[in-house]
Amino acid sequence: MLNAVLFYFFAVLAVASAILMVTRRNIIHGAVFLITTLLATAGIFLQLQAEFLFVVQIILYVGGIMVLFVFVIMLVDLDLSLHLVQFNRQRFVAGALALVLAAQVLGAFWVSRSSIGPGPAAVVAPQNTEAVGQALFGRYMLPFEIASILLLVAMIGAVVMGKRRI
Amino acid sequence: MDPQLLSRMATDSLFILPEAMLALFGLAILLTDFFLASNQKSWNSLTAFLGVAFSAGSLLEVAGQNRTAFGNSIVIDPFFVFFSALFLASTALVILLSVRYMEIEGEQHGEYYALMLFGTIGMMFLACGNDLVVLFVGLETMALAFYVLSGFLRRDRRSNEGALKYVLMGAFSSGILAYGFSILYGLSGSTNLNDIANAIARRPAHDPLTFIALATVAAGVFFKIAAVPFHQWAPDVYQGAPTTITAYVSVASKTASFALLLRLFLTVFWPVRVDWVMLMGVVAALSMTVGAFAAITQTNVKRLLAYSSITQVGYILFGLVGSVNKDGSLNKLGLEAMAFYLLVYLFFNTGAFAVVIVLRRKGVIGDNIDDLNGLMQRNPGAAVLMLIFLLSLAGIPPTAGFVAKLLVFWALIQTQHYVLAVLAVAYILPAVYYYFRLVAAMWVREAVDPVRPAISVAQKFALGAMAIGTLAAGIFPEQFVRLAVYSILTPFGR
Amino acid sequence: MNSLPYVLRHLWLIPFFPLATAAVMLFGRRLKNGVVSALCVGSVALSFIFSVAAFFQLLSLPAANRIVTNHLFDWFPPVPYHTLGGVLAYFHADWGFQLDPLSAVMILIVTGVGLLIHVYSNGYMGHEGGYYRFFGYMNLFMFSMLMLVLANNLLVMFVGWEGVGTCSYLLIGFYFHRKSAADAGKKAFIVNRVGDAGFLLGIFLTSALLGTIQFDQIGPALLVGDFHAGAPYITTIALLLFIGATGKSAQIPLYVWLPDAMEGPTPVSALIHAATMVTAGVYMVTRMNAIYQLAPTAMLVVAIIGAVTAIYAASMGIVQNDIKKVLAYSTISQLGYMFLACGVGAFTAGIFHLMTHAFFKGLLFLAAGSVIHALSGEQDMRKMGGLRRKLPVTYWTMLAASLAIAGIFPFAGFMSKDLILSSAYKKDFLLWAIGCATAGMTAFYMFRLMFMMFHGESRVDHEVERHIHESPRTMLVPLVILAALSFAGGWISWPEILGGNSRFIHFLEPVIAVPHAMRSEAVQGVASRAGEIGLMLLSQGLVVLGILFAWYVYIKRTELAERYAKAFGGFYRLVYHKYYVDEIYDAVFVNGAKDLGLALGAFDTYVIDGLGVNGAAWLTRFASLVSIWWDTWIVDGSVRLGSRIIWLLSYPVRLIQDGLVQSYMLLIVIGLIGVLAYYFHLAHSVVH
Amino acid sequence: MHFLFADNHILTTILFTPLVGAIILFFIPRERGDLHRWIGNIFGILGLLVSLPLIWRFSLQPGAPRFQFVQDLDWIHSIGARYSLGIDGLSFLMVMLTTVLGAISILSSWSAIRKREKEYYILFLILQTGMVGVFMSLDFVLFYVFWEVMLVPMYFLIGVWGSERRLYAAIKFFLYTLAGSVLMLLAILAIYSTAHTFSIAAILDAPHPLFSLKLERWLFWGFFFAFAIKVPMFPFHTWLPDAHTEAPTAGSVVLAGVLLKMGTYGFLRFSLPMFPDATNQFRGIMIVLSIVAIIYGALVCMMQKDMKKLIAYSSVSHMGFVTLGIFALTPLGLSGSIIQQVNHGISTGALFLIVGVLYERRHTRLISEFGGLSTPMPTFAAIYLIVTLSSLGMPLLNGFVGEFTILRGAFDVPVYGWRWAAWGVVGVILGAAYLLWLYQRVMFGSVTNEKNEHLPDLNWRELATLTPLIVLAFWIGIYPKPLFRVLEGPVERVVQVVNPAALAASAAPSKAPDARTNVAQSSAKIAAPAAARAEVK
Amino acid sequence: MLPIGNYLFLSFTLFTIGVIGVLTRRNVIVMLMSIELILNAVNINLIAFSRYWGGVDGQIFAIFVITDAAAEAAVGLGIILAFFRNRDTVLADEMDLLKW
Repeated sequence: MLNAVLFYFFAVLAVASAILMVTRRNIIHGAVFLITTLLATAGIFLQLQAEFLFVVQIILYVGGIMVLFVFVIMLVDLDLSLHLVQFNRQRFVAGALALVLAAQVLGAFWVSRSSIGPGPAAVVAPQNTEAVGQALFGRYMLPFEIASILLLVAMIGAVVMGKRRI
Repeated sequence: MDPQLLSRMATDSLFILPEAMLALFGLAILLTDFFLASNQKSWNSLTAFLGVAFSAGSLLEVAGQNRTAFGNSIVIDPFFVFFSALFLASTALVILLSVRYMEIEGEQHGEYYALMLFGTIGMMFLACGNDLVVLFVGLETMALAFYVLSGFLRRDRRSNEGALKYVLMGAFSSGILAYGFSILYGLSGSTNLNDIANAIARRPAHDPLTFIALATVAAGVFFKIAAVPFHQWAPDVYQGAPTTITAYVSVASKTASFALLLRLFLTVFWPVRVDWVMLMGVVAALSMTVGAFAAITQTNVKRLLAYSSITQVGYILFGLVGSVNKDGSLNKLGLEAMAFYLLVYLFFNTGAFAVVIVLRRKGVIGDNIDDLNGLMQRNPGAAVLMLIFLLSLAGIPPTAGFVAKLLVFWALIQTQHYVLAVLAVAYILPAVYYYFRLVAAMWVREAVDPVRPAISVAQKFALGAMAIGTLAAGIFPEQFVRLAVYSILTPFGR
Repeated sequence: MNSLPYVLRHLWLIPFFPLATAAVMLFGRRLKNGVVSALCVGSVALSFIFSVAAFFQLLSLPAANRIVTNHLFDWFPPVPYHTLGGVLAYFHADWGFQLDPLSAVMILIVTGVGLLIHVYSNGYMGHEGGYYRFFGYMNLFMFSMLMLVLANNLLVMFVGWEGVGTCSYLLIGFYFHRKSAADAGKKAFIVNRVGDAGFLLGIFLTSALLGTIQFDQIGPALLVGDFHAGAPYITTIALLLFIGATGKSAQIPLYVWLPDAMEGPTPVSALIHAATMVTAGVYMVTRMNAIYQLAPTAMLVVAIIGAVTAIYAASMGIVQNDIKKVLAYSTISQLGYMFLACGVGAFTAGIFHLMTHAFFKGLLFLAAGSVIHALSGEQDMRKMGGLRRKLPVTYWTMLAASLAIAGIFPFAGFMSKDLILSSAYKKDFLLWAIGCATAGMTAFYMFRLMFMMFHGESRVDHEVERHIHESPRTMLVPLVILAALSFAGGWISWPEILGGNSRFIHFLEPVIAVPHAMRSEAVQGVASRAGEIGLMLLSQGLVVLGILFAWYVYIKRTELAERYAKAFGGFYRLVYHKYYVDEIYDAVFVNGAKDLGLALGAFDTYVIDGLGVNGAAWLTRFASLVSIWWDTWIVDGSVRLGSRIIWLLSYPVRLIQDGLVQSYMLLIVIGLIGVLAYYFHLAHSVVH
Repeated sequence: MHFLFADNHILTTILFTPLVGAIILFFIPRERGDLHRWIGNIFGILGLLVSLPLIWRFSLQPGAPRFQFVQDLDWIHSIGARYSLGIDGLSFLMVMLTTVLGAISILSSWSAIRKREKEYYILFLILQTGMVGVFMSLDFVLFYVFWEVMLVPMYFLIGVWGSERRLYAAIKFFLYTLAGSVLMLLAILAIYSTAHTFSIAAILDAPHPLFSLKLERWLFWGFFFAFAIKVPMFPFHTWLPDAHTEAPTAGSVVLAGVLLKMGTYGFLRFSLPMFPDATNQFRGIMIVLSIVAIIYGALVCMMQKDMKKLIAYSSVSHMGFVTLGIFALTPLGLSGSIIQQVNHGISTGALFLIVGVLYERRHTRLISEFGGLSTPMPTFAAIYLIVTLSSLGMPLLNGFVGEFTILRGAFDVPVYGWRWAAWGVVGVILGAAYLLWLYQRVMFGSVTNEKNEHLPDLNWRELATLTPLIVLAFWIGIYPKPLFRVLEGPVERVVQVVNPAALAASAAPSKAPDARTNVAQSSAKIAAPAAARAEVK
Repeated sequence: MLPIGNYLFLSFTLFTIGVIGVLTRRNVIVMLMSIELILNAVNINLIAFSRYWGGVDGQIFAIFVITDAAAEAAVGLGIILAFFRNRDTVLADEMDLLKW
């Protein structure tokens, strides 16, 4: 019961702020609504008993990525883009098609809801954080290593692109 | 952390030695780069080349193995070795071509080479990954490296624009791909490809969830290999990026994405092969059509080659189409064709771009068809090589491209895709038409500026190597075919 | 075979000599005229000697086996095929020669007259350029003609057949700087080619039907196949071959080339267009008589064509003013006689007339040539007259020839012509009547010619008149010899009714394998002696009348000519313009072909190239960028359509690759939707 | 030396001699134009010389194997393609024709080509190798490789050394030919998927029928386009005038002399013996196309203003004769058509050389520019005359032998044959017309254009190029027996498969042949293999 | 937990919103943000499924996805900066130098 309430609360919050995010004229507002969405998602993670992810989500996204965004938004002068049309020429057809896509996929989920029943989820999730750590430094050590390269690349890239002259 | 796990890790880590080497040298470049004066930056290329060499050497160590490592998250098999070798070769070639080019561009930086090496790491993990996570991370590593590289000429507006388009679309498509991956995980509860394959095999026929996964994953992969209708980034990025990187993207990243595609579709989606063969066929046909028609009126060589490489993708995909018989059984020839095609594609496609690269000089970008005019007088060697590469792209004997196309057609015939076969051969004609516009410019037209392009030793070496490869694989393809067969059929021969 | 005397074993030598010299003449530019004439005349003389030898050695053989065949070497080796009878046969042809009375006579005529004319040409062409070329062609012609008559199968005969045609083309066009000459040559060749087409088909059908094309095997093959007279295939063969004959021997409808052929040097006209080549048709028909006699219909056609041609050509001869043109038409009409003879089955008579005609027509041309020579190239009779005294030898010899061609007793012409008429009479009265009429007209125009040239007062321009001179001896000797022959040449076959024994005819008998069916009244059917005589006198009377009329019109009352011309104005003009046949042919065939060619050429450029090929190319050629390529396309025609197509098709690509990243992404989404739709359709279709 | 000329190596020697020359030239600096000329010519002649031993070593014994001088090595094992060469009578003639014409045309370029000699001679020698290879190869893949390899140098010969619209002509030639050959490639693969071999010899020897009738039809058309375009047959001929006209003299010579023969060679080597039933079915269409080509080509010739274009269209007409002979399917027709191929190579080659002579002197090909050339150039006139006569089928010269045999062979075909022959004869007449007209317009008349007054006559080199052709013309015209002997075997083999009735001791008696019997025969011909097929499956 | 379907619905709704944002907003930064939204949707899927299967693989995967999102954001914004320097705009439909 509580589960349901939590879920629906966060879900509605997430969707609503997402919609606002893509519709706001002011980018800063958009960023803020994105943050809201992400926080709502984090809530859903919590509701799914993924505490570790809940934390990661908040720290990384809200704390990291969004800061980055705001920086950039500040760098590219705002007022210029404020009084412009925020949507491009193809907005209607694009929106329509996106909804078509949604209809397709959601419809698919609907028809196949039977084939993904309650599943074995009776088992209660293991001690989350510990299990995640185990996995991350056990089976998933290799991706972890690669991820370090990935971040290195991202760093170099950001530096190369961001600096005026290297 | 039980010690026995650790020891297993230790032994396993031998199998990622090639990647490790690259990482090592990549970091080395980043470090040494600080100590190099701006006119000595080209030494970085040497480091990078050494890195590739060492990686290749350690790759030989693991060659011939056929096992999994890191808890079944990567497989060390001929397929991996084969493709890694391709990536390394391509990287080496591009490094050789880059030195002088970046010199002229005035963008001679350590980061450039480091990123290439890191990108290569991502590709190699794409080739060996047997786990969604590994594949995803590897793919992103490669992608990010390429985003940056394609935008490396920061002062060039085209380069910026290409890079921005690339990164936006790339991120978008990888989002779609990731969504597909998440569904795959949802279907199986595991990120291991084999488990997923079994899970999918157990799904009811024509299961919508599987289809959603299939569609989204396919969309992501098609984007990476630039197949119609997911191709549109390619011409713009190819034209904008530094030509060396254009060559790199069009060969290395494409080959890597094909490796990913093969892994996924030959393991995970193999149970539903009859459902995707048609899809592949249509996409391939579309790629050929759009590529061919669009290429005809291009005046920019890089853009033309971009469209032509879209056409090439069509041919390669036809190989995949030709590897599934009407009754759903595997037709080995199709896979051979694909592997061989990818192998020789490295030679002639890089080669074609290489000639454009050597035409670059101060003040002249050299990527207009008119810049080729009279090349036969100005630099016969380059003209002849370009001829060889273009013939190979068009599939005229005695070049590698002919054998490759021959195998593809043959596979199609064997699997009774007659219409597709006719289509495939029909599109040779427009191909010849637009390739020979370049040939005509080089051989027949008179030069507008009689400047003879200077070619550095490294570039000469690279060009020569690719030409020899193209001809050798065209006249005596036996060994190449054997190699392709061995490396693709060992894991997927069934 | 070795028992045979030398010449009969080496018949190939006879044509060989002229060929050799002709070959030499290829490089004759450096040779002196003396050497050239020595070589060429010498070679012809040699082959004449050999022919004489061959002739007598043939005579020495018993009449039964007077057929000698030499086999030189294979030409077409055997290749299997099925005859129309379905029998497996082998088509082959070898370089083989056959000497029998017929060919013996022919080679004598060819080499003999040829020799004389060569000698004559020495003088005539003396001051012409390209001397070596002329004699080279002449010898080549001798070679071809001898091949034609000596051939032992249709194919080798065809070699000669084409060869003479080519040589006549070359010799007519000898004055190649005159356009008219060149045109005439071409016309001759192509009209001949039309005939040859028939001949070729005839050969095909012969071999397809009989399984052989060898003369000495055709007869047996006919017996084996026991074809009844009038078998359709036989008739077809006969007619096809006859088409060839009409071409070569200038019969209706293919006679048009001969008058123009007079453009050539006069000796050529004498040799080729009077004495020898044009008679090839007659020879061929006679050679194939075995077939013809099995085809009554064909025979009738031959006879009618011959008769009609005879009178038709004669009528045109009357009104011509150019000497050579007159002679040309008379040649045509005489050839008509010969075919008439063959047509009525009197092949031997045909050959006989062929021989005598060779004499007097050759002579006529040569004499005319010497006149033209004397008048430095003047050919128009209206600019002549009263030359009798200035050119006595020419006059007398030409007179003899005219009497001969008119057929006055006892000239050679009489013998042969009378033989023809009598056999025609036996066959069909109408044919005979036409023959007689023709004889009268012949007499008329011949003597019109004589009178206008030699009698009356001179109408020659004065500066020409000053240096009129009798021709050199080299030209006169042949004239004299030929005159003698035209006078006495016919006596070798003095008709029986006049107490002779037509030796010549009997000599030729064995060649004419008359099947029993028709033997009865072929040649010597017996009409009443009185009747024969009567006919003879009748024709003689007509001839004399003709001569007198000519005398009356052109000597006695010269103004009459114009008056008649006016009186029959329309008809006169019609005849004078040769019934406008040339114009008709031009309009119908020549221009027709040209226009068609033009039309097809256009079709090529615009339809096939334009739509079929470049259209396809255009489809793949999207944007209509302005470039040199594009110009070439424009040049290639039907652009408007093409550019439209391209513009339309280039649109989509521009549309999708518009450079806007979001529209690219939109396409990605569309693709995704498409794929999903495809799959859900798949699933859906399976579910239901 | 002996090794090179051993029976199983000589073909390889012939094949690669020109290529060796090309490679040598490759290493000579481009400035040394004269050196390139010399070496190019030396290897051109050498290519001819090494091929001469075939003439006396080629065995005509009845017992001789179908293909001689066979060399068979492993090439692409995993595909099953082999490097196997060998020649029978047919390819023997073609190879000789190629080497002769190759040498001659290289010699003819001596003074005609004065720019970029290096590329020119290299490309020409490569082209030479390609052409020889097509006629020699006994493996489908090898055959196809040579078939296409040849296109590229030809493209350049036209495109670089051609005249005004050369680029257009070159690409048109390339695309046209390619369009046909790619379909052939599919057909080849389809053959493999049934016969499981690429070996031409094996498929030829395989018991007929090897393919189902349906498949045969497809294969027939697959090959047809490749060959019909090369020949070229009627609707596919429009590339020819452009290519011929724009190409340099030597290029036109080999185009007309050799490249066109590949189409007809293909028909004889593949279409007829491998797909006999399909051939019999579509024979009618083929014949009609041939006849149309004959008449059409001749008529178009009439109105040409450009000498080369005229000769090009005359090739269309002459090749029409060849295809007519081929699809007459009678021994006479086939052997005639093969001989006519050789003849066409000789005569048309010579004609192009002659135009080249004029072009070198006046740099124009317009007929109207000339006239009365007999006066300044008598030797030229004589030779040109002989060539013209040989081309229009004058007896004693080669043209006649071919055309006569073809028409004679066509005539044998029951019911329809005589009509075909009649049309062919019409073509002969027209041929005479346009060729003589050309000759007259160029050579006769008085010299109107003062530029022509002092044209030099043929020099020794031009004579050297033309004389051999004329000698050959006379030889074939007078004593073609050796050719027939050489062809006996191949022709009989082909006819044996495609039209056995033609060799039967006695055909169905059709003294008054009518359509019904013929239909009956043909239907029987179709039915029998069908039955055979039944038990094959 | 609730039936998995709910999470799928939610995640794809977010996904769709993200797609709409990417396709329609002219500002590239917003496009980038929308892409983040898409990746976020993916994460919801992964977490939900990992809860559904009772393992942590999904969560691990999600961690990597987040990492990747961060990396992409960094690089993307860097490139946007470079672009902005040269072109003085961040509007997607004003970058059409490269087309056709």
